[in-house]
Amino acid sequence: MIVPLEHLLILSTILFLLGLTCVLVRRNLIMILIGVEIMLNAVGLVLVGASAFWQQIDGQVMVLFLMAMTSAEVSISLAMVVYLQRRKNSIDIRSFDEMRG
Amino acid sequence: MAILLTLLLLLPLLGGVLNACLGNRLPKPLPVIIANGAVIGSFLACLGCLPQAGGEGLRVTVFTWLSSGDFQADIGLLLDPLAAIMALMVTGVASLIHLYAAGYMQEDADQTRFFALLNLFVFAMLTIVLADNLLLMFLGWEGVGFCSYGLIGFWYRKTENAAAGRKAFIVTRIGDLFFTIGLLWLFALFGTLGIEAINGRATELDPTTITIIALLLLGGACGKSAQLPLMTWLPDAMAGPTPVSALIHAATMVTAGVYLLCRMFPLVSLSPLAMGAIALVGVLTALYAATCALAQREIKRVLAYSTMSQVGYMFLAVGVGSVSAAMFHLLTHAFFKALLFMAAGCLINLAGHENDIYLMGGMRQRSKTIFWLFVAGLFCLAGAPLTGGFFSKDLILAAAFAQGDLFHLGIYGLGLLTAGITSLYSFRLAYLVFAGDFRGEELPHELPGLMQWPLVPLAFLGVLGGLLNLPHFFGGHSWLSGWLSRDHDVLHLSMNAEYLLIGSAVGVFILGWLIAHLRYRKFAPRETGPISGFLLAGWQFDALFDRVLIQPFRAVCGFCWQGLEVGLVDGLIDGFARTCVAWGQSLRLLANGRIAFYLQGFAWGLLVIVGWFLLRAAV
Amino acid sequence: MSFAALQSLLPQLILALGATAVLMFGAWIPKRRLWLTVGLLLALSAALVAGLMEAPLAEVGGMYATTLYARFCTVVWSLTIAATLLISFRYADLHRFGGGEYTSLLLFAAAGMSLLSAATSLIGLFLGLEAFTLVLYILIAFNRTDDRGAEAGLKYLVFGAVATGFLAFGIALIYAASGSFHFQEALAGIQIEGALRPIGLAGWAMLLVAVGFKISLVPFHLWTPDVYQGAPAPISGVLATAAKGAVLTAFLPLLTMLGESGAEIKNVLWLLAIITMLVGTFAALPQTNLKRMLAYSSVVHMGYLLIALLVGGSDGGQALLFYLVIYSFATFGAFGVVTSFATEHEELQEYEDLRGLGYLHPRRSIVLAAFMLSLAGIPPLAGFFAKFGLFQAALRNGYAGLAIIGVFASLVSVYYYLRPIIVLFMQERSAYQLHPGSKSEYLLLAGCFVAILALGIYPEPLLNLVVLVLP
Amino acid sequence: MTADSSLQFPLLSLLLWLPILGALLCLLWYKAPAASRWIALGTSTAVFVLSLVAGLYSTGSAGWFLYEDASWIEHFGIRYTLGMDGISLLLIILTAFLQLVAVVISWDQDKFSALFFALILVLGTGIMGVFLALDLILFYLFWELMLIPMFFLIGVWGYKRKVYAAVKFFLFTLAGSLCLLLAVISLHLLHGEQTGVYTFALEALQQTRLSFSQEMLFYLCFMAAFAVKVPIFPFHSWLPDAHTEAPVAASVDLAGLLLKTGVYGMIRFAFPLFPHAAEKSLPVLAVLALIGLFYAAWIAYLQTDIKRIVAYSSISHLGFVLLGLAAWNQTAWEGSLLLMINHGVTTGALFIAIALIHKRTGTREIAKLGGIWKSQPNLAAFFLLFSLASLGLPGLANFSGEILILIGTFSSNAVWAIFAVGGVLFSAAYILRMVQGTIWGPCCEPFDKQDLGGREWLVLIPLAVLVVILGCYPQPLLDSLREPVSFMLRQGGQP
Repeated sequence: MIVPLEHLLILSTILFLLGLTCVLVRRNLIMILIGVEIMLNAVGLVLVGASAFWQQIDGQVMVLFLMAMTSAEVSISLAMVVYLQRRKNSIDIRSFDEMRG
Repeated sequence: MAILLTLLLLLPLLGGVLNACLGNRLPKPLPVIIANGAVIGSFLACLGCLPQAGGEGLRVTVFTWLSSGDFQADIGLLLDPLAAIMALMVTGVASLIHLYAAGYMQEDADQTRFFALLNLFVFAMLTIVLADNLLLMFLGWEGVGFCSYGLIGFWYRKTENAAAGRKAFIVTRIGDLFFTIGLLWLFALFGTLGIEAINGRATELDPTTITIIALLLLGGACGKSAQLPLMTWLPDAMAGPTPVSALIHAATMVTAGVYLLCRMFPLVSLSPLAMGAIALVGVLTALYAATCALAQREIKRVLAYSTMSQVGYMFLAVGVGSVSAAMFHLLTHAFFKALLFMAAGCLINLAGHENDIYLMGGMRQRSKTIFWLFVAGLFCLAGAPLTGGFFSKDLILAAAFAQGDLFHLGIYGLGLLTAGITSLYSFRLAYLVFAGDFRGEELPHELPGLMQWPLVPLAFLGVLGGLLNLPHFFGGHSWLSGWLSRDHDVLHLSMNAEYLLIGSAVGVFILGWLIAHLRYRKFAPRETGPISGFLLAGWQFDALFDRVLIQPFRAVCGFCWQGLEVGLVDGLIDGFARTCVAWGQSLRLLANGRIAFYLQGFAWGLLVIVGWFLLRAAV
Repeated sequence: MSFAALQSLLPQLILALGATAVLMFGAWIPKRRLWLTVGLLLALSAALVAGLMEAPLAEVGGMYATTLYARFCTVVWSLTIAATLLISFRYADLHRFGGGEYTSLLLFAAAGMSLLSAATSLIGLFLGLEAFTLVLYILIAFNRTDDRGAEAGLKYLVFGAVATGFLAFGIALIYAASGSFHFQEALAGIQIEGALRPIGLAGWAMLLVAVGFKISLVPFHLWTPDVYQGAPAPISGVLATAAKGAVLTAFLPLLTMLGESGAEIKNVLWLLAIITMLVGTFAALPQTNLKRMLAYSSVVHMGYLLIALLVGGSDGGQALLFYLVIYSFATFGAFGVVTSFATEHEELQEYEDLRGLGYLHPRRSIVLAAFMLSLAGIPPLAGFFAKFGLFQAALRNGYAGLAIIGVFASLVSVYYYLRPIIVLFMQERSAYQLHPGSKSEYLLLAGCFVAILALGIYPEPLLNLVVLVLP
Repeated sequence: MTADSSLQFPLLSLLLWLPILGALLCLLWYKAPAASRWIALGTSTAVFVLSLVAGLYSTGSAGWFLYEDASWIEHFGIRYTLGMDGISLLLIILTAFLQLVAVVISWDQDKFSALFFALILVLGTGIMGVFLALDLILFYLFWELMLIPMFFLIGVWGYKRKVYAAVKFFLFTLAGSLCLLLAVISLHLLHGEQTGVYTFALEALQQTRLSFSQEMLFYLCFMAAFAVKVPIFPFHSWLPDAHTEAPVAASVDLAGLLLKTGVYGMIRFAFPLFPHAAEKSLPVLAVLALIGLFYAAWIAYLQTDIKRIVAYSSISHLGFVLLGLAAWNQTAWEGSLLLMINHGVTTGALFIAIALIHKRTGTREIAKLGGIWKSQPNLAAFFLLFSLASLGLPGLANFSGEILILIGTFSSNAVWAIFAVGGVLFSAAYILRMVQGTIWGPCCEPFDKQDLGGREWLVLIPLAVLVVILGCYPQPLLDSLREPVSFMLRQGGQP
């Protein structure tokens, strides 16, 4: 393995934190979902890297599962975006705080 | 004989219970007949038992009342000479008073309750008299207290009456506390509460213990007998119907304290200190009550204070070691005081339900019979020579005098002074009631025969009561002392001393009469000075106790309730509950519905966990 | 995949394939009750198969176990879903749910949950968890006429997606640390002191965040009340019971395998347990909405269950399973009562609306009261023995501090469990007559009630079963 | 103790489960209120008869003359063990009797009567279970079983502040009970570690070896539960509220029975299990008892609600009972147990009389009451009788217990006894104030002029007779208590 695992991990952690920051900071639902995608991509990076580090196929299998799962999640999320847009004319998460306490 | 003795006790109980449970369902005169029958039956049973009572006495154990561990108390009766003479007096006087009450109460709608309580009272009183152990005696002791409570407040619609009953109950209960402690202590010492056993083994104790126990018993006796300082209830107790005053607050219950001390005399007499205390309490009460009687306006209150005073004499007698003198005075006093009360009841009736003596006067015109009966009673009370009261009081003073030391001479002196005051207030009463013309406006009420003729035997007994224990000096044989097997109570003073004593007694009697004659022969309504006001209010003892005891007590109660209970205990608990809810409310603010905020929760949680791991890794 | 493997996963296959079939045919035959019934039967048959049939393989594909434990969990989740379907008959009519979709989604959820509990590898765990989480995104927002449903769906979606990210990252890190997804080897990664151990621990931290979200531990719990309030009552029931239970049952073996080496993790769990119990309890106190209160109550109960997780081993496992089953009966029953009181426009969940209802609808109110008391742990209802077993296990294994805090929390909790009872029975009647309720609802409520009562008086059968699956 | 318990007729179980059966029947016919009250009456009568039948087995010796033991929850080591000795016999008879009284006095309860009677019956099972259980968890279950019915009885059928009172009652008692539960489990585990046998049986757990600090800790946990129920001084604050707000039947059960379970728990469980700790705690117990005795009496003196006066009087009387326990000798213990029974009867009777007065006048405020004797002499007479018994008039119920306690206490510690005697005075003060404000004084003109009706006579006469009998001839009860009490005292290992 050319790239040391540490570098990979640092990179993907940065990526993950970027995604997380996006989730925490943005108010637009679509941007939040994009943040989540970035987080998941960081995961994929770790998996592939670890797979290479351990000389194993399992990690790559997991990446495939992850991608499949992500696509399912994205489709549901986008359906939700459409639904919310239609109901409330807004996909700003700040407009959804009716229930509290 | 056992049956008879049991009946003696049970008949009044049966009568009382029967009247209490079914009285209201029975046709009209029947409850009265039951009540009277029960008491008279009891009297007859007492007469029947009398021959057996001498010497060791007659005893019956009905059943075991309480038995636990080492402790045992039986329903056990003992009719010894002391008990017999007392029982005879109680049933006899009670019978006459019941008869009188039948007339007195005949128009009262609630008479079954009255007679039920009266019968129960007789039962309780007989229990005190006949009990062979202190616990059973205590049962009677409290029983008379309750009946007294119920009867003082008999006309319950007026709040004062009920309050007077309550006062009587509670004040006497203060005395009972001492009695109870004494009782507990005696059991702890002897392992039994049998009166004879305790008396028999009293000498085993060390003097201090005896003194304390004797003082505790004195405390109990003071409560029931209205002696200083537990005397304030008795004048108020006059709120009850007159027969009640006659029976309970003159003849019987108030003498229970004297009886207790006589009962426990072998124990009590072992402590000179306690004996001195008893004598002192007695003579001070006698003096105190006599002075109060001087200023009273209500006829029954005069008699109430005089009762207190006479019972003080009895205590004095016990205190100077003469049981027979105490019992002698107890008997004569029972006769003449019952007579006085019942006659007073007649007078009140004749005055149109007016009991203020300032509004009487000239009552002789309204009924000659009552006049003579009442005056006979007053003569006994005042200690007119040759009446029963004279002999019994004289014996007590003589017994005090015979002790010879300075303390007892002082007591004798106070007793003599009291005798003078007694004479004074007796004749004040007589003059105010009978002299002159009627000052009130009410017309006389009808006086049924039943209210008059039971007084006659009492008058005879009172006047001739001296024969019971006529001293040798007068040619008698001190029969009562002999019957009580207390021959050593019979005094053998020198002739000079006897003359001196009798002379001074007669002297103070005449002096009192003279002063009364001068001052009260003509009615002059001007007794409103500060001293008479002070005496009228019983030396302001009620106000004093209210200040010193009742108000602080209420303050303590109030503090416990509002301060501790509501403020502290409930406050802490409710405060805890409120704090919990307040925490909940503030935690609730966290869930503010905002997704962004919730996501921050995630971030913080992550931070904490990762931080923790890093911390652990670093260490 | 061999036939034996398929046979071993038969219950899950029944659920998943059945779900697919219902989804497809449901589009053509729009008969709501038919599909609900079919789904019910499928779930029951899955439970039956899982309960009765020995699996030929002990582990399938290195991902899923077919141990008694896994089968037991499958039975429980299948039955929960069956119960959800049963209680939804009238509710689905009221809100005009698409019968086929609703049924199939629930069946998918069941399949996902049973896979999750059976997982022996992190991949299996991830797949099972995501399978039912995805389904729940839809189900929570299933009521299209309700703004709150949409809000709840959104909230769950956002948090679920983020949690998925954490979960995946955690799994990836653990994999990086150990080189394996299989539980046993994956855990070895953090057991050996070395350069890779911090990575493994970081993975665990991520994992805990994700789990914290799923079973709503404080401070990851904030979404819970909102989502429960907005979701359709039967779905809230699933969320509060099976969805959390599946996660817990999946983590139980994981933590047990962790053994001594996971001291750090246990420390964190210990802390989480305490704050979860306390914060949940206090936050539930001022609630005036039944569903929100139940949400906080579920938070508190997850705190209790964390104690069992911490205790671990057979003691902790038995206590956990026993507790979970009884808790599920009571909580699901409570949501069932809310379901049965639902009208076309709203669900009756504010205490204000419940006032005096006990006299209009005595049977359902009494049953609800029983569920509340069971949750509070008052004998003779089963909740008592659940707590008893839990605290006994905790005391036995040296977690006295947690047990005492748990006892304190359950004392305070009594107050908020009593409040619905007070409202129902001890206040002036303000409620109007509601729907008398359907037979299916009564059947389910009666079932839960009887279970709560019977297990409260004689819990021995369930205890024996638990001992059997968790030796 | 007896090996062939399986051969015996399960009288205790029948006694215990009959009310539950009755409750189920009541609920079954919930649409017909008349049916439920007849069922309740029938059940409680049967239970009362059964309790008397159980008395026939009594041998007067110390052991269990009726004993049942069956396996129950093996997994936790919990067994279904019941036993009856002289102490539990008396308490069971008292329970059955007061239950019967409670049913009859609630006869015209028409608000959800089926539920009401069912709850009363369940409560009966709980109370009797407490008096019979010999397995600690079984005991605990019955202990808690008393909670729910009482909570509902107060909360649903109570008066103004019923919810507050009900919740307070529930939380207070539960707080104590949870301490008990923790201690029971810990003790069980400790015993298991020592012997390898995991059990909750009382007799086995008595053999556990404990260090003194362990013993003290467990003892305090046990006492927490019992102290709340009794209630001992600082833990009493639930009682006045609960008593005042409860409907009459619940008040009767609360005062007459529930409070007794606390004392019973002490003598049956806390003292024998932890004798050394108990010995150390006796002075504290006595001081708390005395504080409660005076404190409650003083507060009672100022109350304006007559039901509240009686409620506080309960605390005061239970202080007496507790003092007897602290004195730790035969006479005092017998006195305590006797006073418990006496207090059950008198206070129950007082609550009934107050309820009847309340029904006629619509108020319980002293200021608004008065002169009841005029309009309802019979009712007033009963009220007076029960009040007198409550203030400890000799010859009526409470006195016999109190005097034995005093005698026993005096021989253990004279100072305690002397203080306690003082308490008697204050009970007279508040009781007489209550009597005065209620039956004497000017009339308050009740809107219902009716004196006692047939059913009310039926309830009050037996109570009155009992009050007198317990005062005059309590010896049979003392005989039944003698051997068990002396056995327990020996077991405690005290001087």
